[in-house]
Amino acid sequence: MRRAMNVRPGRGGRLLLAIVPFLILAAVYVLGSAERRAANPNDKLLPPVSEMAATTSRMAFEPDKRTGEITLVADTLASLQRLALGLGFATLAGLVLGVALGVLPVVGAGGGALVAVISMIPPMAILPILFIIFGLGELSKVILIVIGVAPPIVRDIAMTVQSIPTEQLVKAQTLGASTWTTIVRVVLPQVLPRLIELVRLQIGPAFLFLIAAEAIASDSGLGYRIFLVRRYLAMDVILPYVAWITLIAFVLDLLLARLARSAFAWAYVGERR
Amino acid sequence: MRRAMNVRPGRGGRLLLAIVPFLILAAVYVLGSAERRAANPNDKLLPPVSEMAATTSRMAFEPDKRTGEITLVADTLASLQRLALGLGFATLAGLVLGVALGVLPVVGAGGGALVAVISMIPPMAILPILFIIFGLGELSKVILIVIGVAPPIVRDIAMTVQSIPTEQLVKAQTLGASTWTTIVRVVLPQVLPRLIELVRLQIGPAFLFLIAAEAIASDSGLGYRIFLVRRYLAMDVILPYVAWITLIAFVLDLLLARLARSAFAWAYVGERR
Amino acid sequence: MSAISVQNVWAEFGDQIVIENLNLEVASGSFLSVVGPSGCGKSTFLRMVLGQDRPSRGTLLLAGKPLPVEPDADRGVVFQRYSVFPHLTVLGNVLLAYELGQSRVLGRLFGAARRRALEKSEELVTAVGLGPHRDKHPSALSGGMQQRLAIAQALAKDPKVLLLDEPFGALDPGTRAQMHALLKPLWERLGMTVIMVTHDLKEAFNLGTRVVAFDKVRHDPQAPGRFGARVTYDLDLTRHGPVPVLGFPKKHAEAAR
Amino acid sequence: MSAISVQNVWAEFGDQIVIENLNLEVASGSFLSVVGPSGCGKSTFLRMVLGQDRPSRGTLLLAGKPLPVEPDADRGVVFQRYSVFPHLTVLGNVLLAYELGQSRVLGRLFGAARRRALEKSEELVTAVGLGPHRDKHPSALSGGMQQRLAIAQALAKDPKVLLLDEPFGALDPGTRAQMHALLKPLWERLGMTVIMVTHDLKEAFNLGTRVVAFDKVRHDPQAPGRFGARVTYDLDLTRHGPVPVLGFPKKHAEAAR
Amino acid sequence: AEAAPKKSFEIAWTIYVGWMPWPYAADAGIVKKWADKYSIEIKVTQINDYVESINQYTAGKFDGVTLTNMDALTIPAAGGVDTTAIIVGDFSNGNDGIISKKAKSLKELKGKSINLVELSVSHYLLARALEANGMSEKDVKVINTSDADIVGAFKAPDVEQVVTWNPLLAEVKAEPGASELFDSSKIPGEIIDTLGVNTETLKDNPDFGKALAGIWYDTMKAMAGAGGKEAREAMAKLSGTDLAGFDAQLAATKLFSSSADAVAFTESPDLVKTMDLVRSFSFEHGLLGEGAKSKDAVGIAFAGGKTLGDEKNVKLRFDPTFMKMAADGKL
Ligand SMILES: Nc1ncnc2c1ncn2[C@@H]1O[C@H](COP(=O)(O)OP(=O)(O)OP(=O)(O)O)[C@@H](O)[C@H]1O
Ligand SMILES: Nc1ncnc2c1ncn2[C@@H]1O[C@H](COP(=O)(O)OP(=O)(O)OP(=O)(O)O)[C@@H](O)[C@H]1O
Ligand SMILES: [Mg+2]
Ligand SMILES: [Mg+2]
Repeated sequence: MRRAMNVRPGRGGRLLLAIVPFLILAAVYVLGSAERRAANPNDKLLPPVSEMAATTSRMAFEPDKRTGEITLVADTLASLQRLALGLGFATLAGLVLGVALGVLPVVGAGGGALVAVISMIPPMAILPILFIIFGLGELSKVILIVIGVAPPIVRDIAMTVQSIPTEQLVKAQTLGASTWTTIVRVVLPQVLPRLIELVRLQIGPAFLFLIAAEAIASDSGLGYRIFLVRRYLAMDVILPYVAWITLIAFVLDLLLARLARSAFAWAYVGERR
Repeated sequence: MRRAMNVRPGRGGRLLLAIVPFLILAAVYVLGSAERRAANPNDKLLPPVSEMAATTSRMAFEPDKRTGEITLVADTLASLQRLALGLGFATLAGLVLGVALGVLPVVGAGGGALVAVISMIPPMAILPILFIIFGLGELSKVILIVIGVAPPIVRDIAMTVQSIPTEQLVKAQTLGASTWTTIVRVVLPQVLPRLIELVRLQIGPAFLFLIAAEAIASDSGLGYRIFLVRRYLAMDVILPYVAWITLIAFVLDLLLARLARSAFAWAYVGERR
Repeated sequence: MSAISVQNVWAEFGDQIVIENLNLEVASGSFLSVVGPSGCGKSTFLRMVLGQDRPSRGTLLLAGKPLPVEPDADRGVVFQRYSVFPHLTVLGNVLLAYELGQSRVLGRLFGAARRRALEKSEELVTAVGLGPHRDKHPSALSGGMQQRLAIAQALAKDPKVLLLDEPFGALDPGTRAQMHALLKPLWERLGMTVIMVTHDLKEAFNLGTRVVAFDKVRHDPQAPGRFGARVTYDLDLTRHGPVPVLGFPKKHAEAAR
Repeated sequence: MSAISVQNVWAEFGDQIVIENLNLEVASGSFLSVVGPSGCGKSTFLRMVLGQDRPSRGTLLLAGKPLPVEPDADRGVVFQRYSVFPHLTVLGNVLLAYELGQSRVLGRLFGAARRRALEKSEELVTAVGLGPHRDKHPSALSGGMQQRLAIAQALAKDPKVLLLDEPFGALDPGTRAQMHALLKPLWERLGMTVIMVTHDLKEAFNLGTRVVAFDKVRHDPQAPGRFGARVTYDLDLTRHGPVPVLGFPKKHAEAAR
Repeated sequence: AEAAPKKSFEIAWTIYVGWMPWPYAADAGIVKKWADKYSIEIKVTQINDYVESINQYTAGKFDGVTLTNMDALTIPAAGGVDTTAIIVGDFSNGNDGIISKKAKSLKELKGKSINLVELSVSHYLLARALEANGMSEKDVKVINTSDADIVGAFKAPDVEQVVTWNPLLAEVKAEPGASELFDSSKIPGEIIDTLGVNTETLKDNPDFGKALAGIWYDTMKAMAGAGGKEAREAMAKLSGTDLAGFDAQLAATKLFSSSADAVAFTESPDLVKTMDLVRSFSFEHGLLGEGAKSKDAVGIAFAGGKTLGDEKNVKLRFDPTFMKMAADGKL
């Protein structure tokens, strides 16, 4: 008997193993839905798959009568734009601030506590303030994402920078590097893979904040739609929308993972599997 | 001129640098508040510090007329209990699942994709389902925190496990370790410092989900209060509560950081500052 | 019996051939020194004997039976790096070797068993010259001291086969001599089969009963990965009488390259 | 001129005294080998000369002036580990040495300047025997090859003072000889002052014009950190005529310990 | 107090049966027609979250907002933003209700917990219902529940009763076994839906008020007249339901389709009584703010110069002037 830790499934086995849990979940849902429908034919909570499919196809392919737009497409585009702006700004801010905090002891001392405190402020709680400062337009939605997502990126990037062996920073200086060129040529390239990893980790929270912002003030977007129909518990809309959001997030995650592995192959050589 | 990266402030300098940004923020608030008050003496948006202090002292020291409890204390206790349960379960689940995913290739293959997908589901969007399954009481609030916070912990712990040099796992096996004892004596102790770090990173999100859960259905708690008084824009309550939450989160963070550094001193030897 | 038999073994990483059709019979109880230029696949060979890597082709036998395909307590190892546990003190690292073998549930010993293991651990720690550092964590040790610890840890298991990957590469000559003096009697007493990779020819000849050199026989400058290493030199020192201790005949060294 | 003067220098980490009142005059252009037992503070001494650590007491002078308190291009270094950049290829690592010095804004060279730097880098890479590996990342290199790369990188800057911390510790003898052959003429041609920490006495005597040994003179078994290391042996090899290349008188080695 | 005449105005609305005429008017060009008549611009903006829309108005981002009489008192007025209810559109006449899965009468609620949006008109309705049955709020346990989740909450096993408004009320009522214990038709005229406008803006720009009144009663006509069905269908669509659902909600709403009725309601002394009840409730629940020493802290002015509370601090005004102009055809 080999030790469990040494049992490595082959390619086919891994694929199979990855799929099985999803199949189980799907089966549980179908059974639960059927049961509730049997008890109450009007049950809205766990609509059967057929009903969700019908709703989805209506939202994804038929233009809305009033606006003439295809609802799902319009919602997705609106949300993705906000998400991209929010995540983009947050990533940029996170990188710049994180590197500054990590490389420059003076900035680290001055900003470290501030960032630590800011990252602890629950963004939802200050949402009313944000809306009042930035209005109810696109800006406040993007800002909420930035406020929610940037602080953890800043803190983690700062930590990543500090985990670069001192030897390397010293070596760079002996090669004639200034603080700036050390950052540009030594610190930044080594931090980028982690940055992508962080963006991946923040996709979930970013969607969370996006949905929260869209729930309160918006006229389009995935979160807007979910909260609009949530009042009527229209799970036949909510569940496909949640699945769609999850799929988008998952694909984004996958793309970023691919990007990181192709752009920064050197950082992934040590991976065991 | 020394390079900026080599300029290290002394003890006093670091303290000063840490305080200055907070003073600036406070000054900006006081000025803004004074300006708004000058325009509208009843302005609720940026109440002066004196007013917030009065409200705070009333909520923190005088028993509520209706319930006889001291509001702030009751809210804090209710919230902290939920937070502790939620974070506790999430941490435990994160550790167990993360280690299993990281150490056992079969579990990694089977659960990796599932956890990745689950971590992408926006927890807020599936709240109605949680209500039905777990009711509207304490349980569903704790579960929301667990669902929101556990997946990132699982994923990160799995990554941490995978970054332990293969040499060590091989070495443990040559010392006669089984998979289980490798986990107990080699993997777990090396993962614990990161676990504490992760809990620290998740304090923010945990508060976020706590507040969201309390906003939706509750009769006590910090988030409950904030969303209740939001109804009449009582910023003199909201701002001190936000500050209080931030303080609690910050102190928790600090305590965990201390704990990690005293319990796992070996993991922090490499720290440069 | 712990003879190792290497039959037509290849090691390939994608396109790159590292070891090419290796054949080697290592007698039970012998001390095999492996030398060769940097990057020629010595560590790769060691990993295969250990059960950590599997050869892409060929067979490895231990005492006539296929080599267990995963590492076990019969084969001890000291790697070039990362082979001590950063979360344990010096003493804890050695103690762990006893605990892992004896306690299957907690991986920890208590009471008398622990005291006995602790005594043995302390002996070993002192033997490798880490006595005054027994309560330090590896990160507080210099590179050399870390390797000494790793050696003590591996020896604690009295393994049948001991695999060493440049274990003494980072030690200063005095400590190195101490380690030799510790390792050699142990090897003789326990009848371990030892395979040691080293860059130091003197050491190879000093400790080994047999020295093999790995190297590429053919070389394609356009495609460095095209051809792998083989055994280019194989010297049984037992046949030549006592091994020179303070130096060795220059022709050996040159022949071995 | 690049004479180094070490005056009453102490290195203390909290309670632990690592170096105790060190005094040393290193002549400009000399090659100083530093030997000593593991953990005695050789690396600590090197870090102080480099400007990375500051002595807890005492003064360090370079050419009569206080030593710049931070590392600069005048003092090259090769560490025991971590001194190559994992995100750059072999060639990129060496090229970086030229780019960092010449391009203050982007840290990158373009056009003709880049071609010139590339040429010089390729020369160096080939000289240290990494020609076939020029496009690999450090993680794909064996430990020895990584160190060779680090040496090439440091040499690229033609530093006035070159500090080496066991740079050849992980190299096999053949490559080590190549590195010696590369380093020695460079040192002679450029008039660098070299301080090299090594565990290999033969190497110390082979390359150095002067060998000093660090060791603790006093020792308190109850408190290992109570006393620090000092220079216990100091030998100027230039005074004794040609340095033995293939071996060295046994009494030197023993006296140095 | 900027007297510079404004040219463009923005009002915010949220989905509720009594406010659906506003988006319809915007879509149907009625808003543009009246704005053009007074050469101003009026933008009608939807906000998802009701409280947020009032907060935004209070912070000065909007010139007017759709809100209830109670929220007008507790949010903008208590926050020092002088607000005029220039259009009293309707009152809830069954649109708010208390629903229970088990209880058949209010008396049975003693000691039970009730999920509702705390401090909202639902809360007020509950307080009035308990009062009418000789109980007080102390006899029950109130659990604050967000309006977006009240329908889902009612499906949870541990939730037995909720207080809510339409269209959520209809959803909850449809649940098997649900029964309505009390509704707003038993306290007619107490939950009033209005359009509140910043008093200062209105004073400086009476044309804005005239245009709003014109828009509103034009829309009322459109809803009632021959094309009424079409208008109601559009409103139903906008509020996420169908004509039948919308008509059912309308049936529970006393919509003042004629301006004369609205004027009469606004001028009636009953409104003063209602507002006294509302301000008592608000003060007891701390809604008038930290500085309020009594329920008199915020003054309320009515038609004909009547006031309640602090006359020097009148912040909420029920002003039938513009509705009267509409009734008199003077717009
Ligand atoms: N996992 C791997 N993937 C790809 N190539 C590898 C891998 N492991 C080793 N190699 C390659 O195999 C060759 C031999 O590596 P190995 O570490 O066995 O050399 P070595 O003889 O131990 O060298 P050194 O004496 O410097 O330690 C190297 O060229 C290396 O690039
Ligand atoms: N940052 C530090 N904090 C505390 N102790 C340290 C630190 N750096 C070094 N030491 C201690 O100083 C002593 C000397 O370390 P150093 O690395 O200089 O030794 P070395 O002579 O280079 O050893 P080796 O030959 O094994 O590399 C060691 O005992 C070590 O524990
Ligand atoms: Mg090797
Ligand atoms: Mg050293």
